[in-house]
Amino acid sequence: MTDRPEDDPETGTGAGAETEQSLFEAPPMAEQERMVEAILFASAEPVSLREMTGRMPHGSEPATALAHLRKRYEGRGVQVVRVGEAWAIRTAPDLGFLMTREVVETRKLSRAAIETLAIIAYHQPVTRAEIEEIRGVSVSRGTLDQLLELDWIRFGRRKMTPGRPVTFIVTPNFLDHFGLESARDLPGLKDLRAAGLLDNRPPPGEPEEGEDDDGEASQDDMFGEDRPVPEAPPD
Amino acid sequence: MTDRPEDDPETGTGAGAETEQSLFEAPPMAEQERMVEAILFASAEPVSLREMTGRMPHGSEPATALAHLRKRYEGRGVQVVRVGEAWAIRTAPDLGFLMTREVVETRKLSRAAIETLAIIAYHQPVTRAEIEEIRGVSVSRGTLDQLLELDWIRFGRRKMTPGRPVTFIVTPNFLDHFGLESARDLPGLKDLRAAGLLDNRPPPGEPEEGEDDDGEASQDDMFGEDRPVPEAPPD
Amino acid sequence: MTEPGQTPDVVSVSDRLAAEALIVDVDGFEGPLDVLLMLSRTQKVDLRHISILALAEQYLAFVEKARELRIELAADYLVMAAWLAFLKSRLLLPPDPSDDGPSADELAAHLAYQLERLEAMRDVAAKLMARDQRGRDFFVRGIGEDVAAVRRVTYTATLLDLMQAYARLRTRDEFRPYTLDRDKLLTMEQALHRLRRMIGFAGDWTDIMSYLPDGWGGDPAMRRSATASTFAASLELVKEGRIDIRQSDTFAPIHIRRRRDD
Repeated sequence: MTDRPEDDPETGTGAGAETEQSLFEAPPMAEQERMVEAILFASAEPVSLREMTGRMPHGSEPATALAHLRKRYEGRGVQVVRVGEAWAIRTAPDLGFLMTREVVETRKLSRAAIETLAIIAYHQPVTRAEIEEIRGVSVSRGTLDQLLELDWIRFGRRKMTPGRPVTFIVTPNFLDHFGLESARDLPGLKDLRAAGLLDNRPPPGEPEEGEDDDGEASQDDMFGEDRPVPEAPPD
Repeated sequence: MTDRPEDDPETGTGAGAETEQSLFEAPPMAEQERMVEAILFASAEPVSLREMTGRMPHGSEPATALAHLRKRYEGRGVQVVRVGEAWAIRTAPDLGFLMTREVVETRKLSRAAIETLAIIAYHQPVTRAEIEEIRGVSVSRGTLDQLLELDWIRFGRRKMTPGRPVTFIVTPNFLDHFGLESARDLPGLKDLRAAGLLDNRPPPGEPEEGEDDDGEASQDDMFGEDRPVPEAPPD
Repeated sequence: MTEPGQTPDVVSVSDRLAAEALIVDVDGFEGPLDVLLMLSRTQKVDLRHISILALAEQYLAFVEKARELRIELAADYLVMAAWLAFLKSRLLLPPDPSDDGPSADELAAHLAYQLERLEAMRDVAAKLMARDQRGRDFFVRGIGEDVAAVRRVTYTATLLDLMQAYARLRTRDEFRPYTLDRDKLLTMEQALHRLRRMIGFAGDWTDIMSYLPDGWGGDPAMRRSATASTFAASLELVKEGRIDIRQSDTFAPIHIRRRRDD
C-alpha cells in the first residue's frame, strides 16, 4: 500500500527502535484517513497535526491522511479547511442559508473596532501608537477589549523600541472566524504591500528608526520574511 | 428534464400549488445530499426528516438524500446514525478510542513506598514482617501493591521459616529504572555518608566510620565493603 | 474646484456647503483624518493626485463653519486646523533654503500618504467583513464529542530518593539516645531559670551542689547533666553581676552567693 521504509536502503541509520515500532504498528493509510476524519468531525475547534499524531496510533502520518481526506471532501456539504496550523471541518459556505443562525450574533462591531481589527491584521505586530497613527485618532480601551474578548486579537511580543510597547496580533480564532488559512491570505494584502501602504513611513522630519520615544517606527519585521505566521503544513 | 405536471391532465386536484412549486425548485439530488450533510454536521441535536424538510428548499426529498448520504459514509470514520426519530453524524464505533487523550501525570513516590522499596532493595529477599521491623511501622497492602504494579518488586521464594512467609525482591525493571546493573550495585551506608547524603552525624563517642554494626541483622554483605557509588542513570 | 495657484483664500460655495454638511454629524467622524478623507472625496480624484492645498482649505472652511455655528470641536480637530494653516502658508511661499526641516511638499506628501493608507485600511476592513464568516456563512460541528482525558498516573523515584530513604531508616537508631535521654538532661535554660528564682535568698556562700533540683543528685548521668548546667548558669549570673563565685582550691566545692550592693 504505502512504501515501507524497510524497502528503502536509505533508512535504518539512526531512527532505530522508534522507526521499527512504527513499522509494526502504523495502520494502513485508508484507516488513518478514517481516524483523521473521526477526529476532525468530533471537534468544534481546529485540531493541529501534533494533536492528531498524539491521538493516533504510533507511526501514523496524519498529514498524508489529511491530504487524502481533504480531497475526498471537495465539493461536499462539509469541507476540510486549514486554520493557521490546525485543521477543521466546516460546512460549505454556500449552504449557510440552511443553517439556523447563531442567535447571539457577534455584537455589532463599531466602525472603530472593525478598522482597528483590520489594521492589526494587516500591520501585525502593531502597537497601539501605530494604530492611532494610522487612524489619526486615539484607540479607546473598550475597542481593544472587545477585540480581545472576541479572541480575535491577542498581545504579541513587545517592540524593541524605547518603552518596549506591547504589540497586537490576530489569533487563530480570527483566522477561523473569517475562513482564512493564514494571515497571508488576507484579502488585498499583496496589493497593499505593493502599493507601499504597509510600510512604516514616519512623518518627514522624524527619525527613521526608534531613536525617539514615541514608540513608533521599526515595523521592518512586520511583513518581512519572519512574520509570526504559520507555514503551510506539509502535504 | 423531469416530467412537468402541467403536461399531465391528472393533476390540479389536491396537491396543487405545492407540488408545482416543488417541481420547479427542488435542487438536484446531489445537492440535496450536500444539504443534508451540512445540516446534520452543524446541528447541535439530531435532526428529524420533518425538520430537514422544513429547512431545505421546497420539493426536496431529505429521506432519499439521507439514504445516499448514509451509503456514502458507510465504512468511513464517521457514520450517519438514527437517534430515535432523528438523524445524526457520529464517530464510527471502532474509533471511539481516538476520542480519549491520555494525560500522563508523574508523581513522586510516597515516603512509605520509597522506604519500603529501599528496604526490599537492600535486604532482598525480605518478608513483610522484616520490612515492618526495619521501618518500625506496619506496611500497608496498598504500598506493596503499588510497588508490585510499578513492576519494581515481585514475589521471591518463600522463606524456610515457620509459616513459610513470602518474600519480596526487586525486578529487572527496578534495576533498569534506577540505572543499576544489579542490586549489589546499591551504594552502602558508608558511601552515602561519604557522598554527603547523610547529613545527620552520629552522636559523639560512637564510631564515626564503624562497620555500622549496631546489632541489626545480617547486613554485613551490604555494608561490609566499600562499593563505588553507581553511575548516574543513563538518561 | 479650488486648485492650487488659484486665489486660495476664496473658498468655493461647494466647499462651504460640504463643510456645513459635515458639521451636522461631526460626532459621526472618527477624528480629523476621517474628516480630511471625507473632504478629499469631493475632489473626485485619486488620492494620489489630490490637491493638499485645496484639502487644507476645505478643512479650514469646515472648522470655520463649526465656529460660526458655535459647535465645539475636539482639540485634535483644532490641532489639525492649526497644522494645515501652517502647511498652507508653507505651500504658498517659495521654499526657504535656510530651513533644514522637511519641505512643505514632503509634509503634504506624507499627509496624502496617511489619507491613502487610512482609505486602504477601510477598504480591506470592508473586504474582511464581507468574507464568509463562521456562524453566519459556515458552521462548526454542532455535536462536538468531547475528548475525554484519561488520566494515567505514573510514579517516579530516583536512586537518590532510594538511598536517602534507606539512609534515613538506617541512621534513625543512632539518634535514638538523643531523644530518649532528653529526660535525663537539665538544660542550661532550666538551670538558669531555677537559679534566678533561688539566688535572692543566698546571702551567704553556699555550695553550688545544693542548688541541684531534687532527685538529680542520684543517677550519675542526671547528676552530671544537672551539675554542668547549674555551673554554666552560675557563670552566666556572674557575668550579669548578680552573684559572686569562688572556689578555694582545685576540685574543691564551688560556692556562690548573691552579690552585695556595697
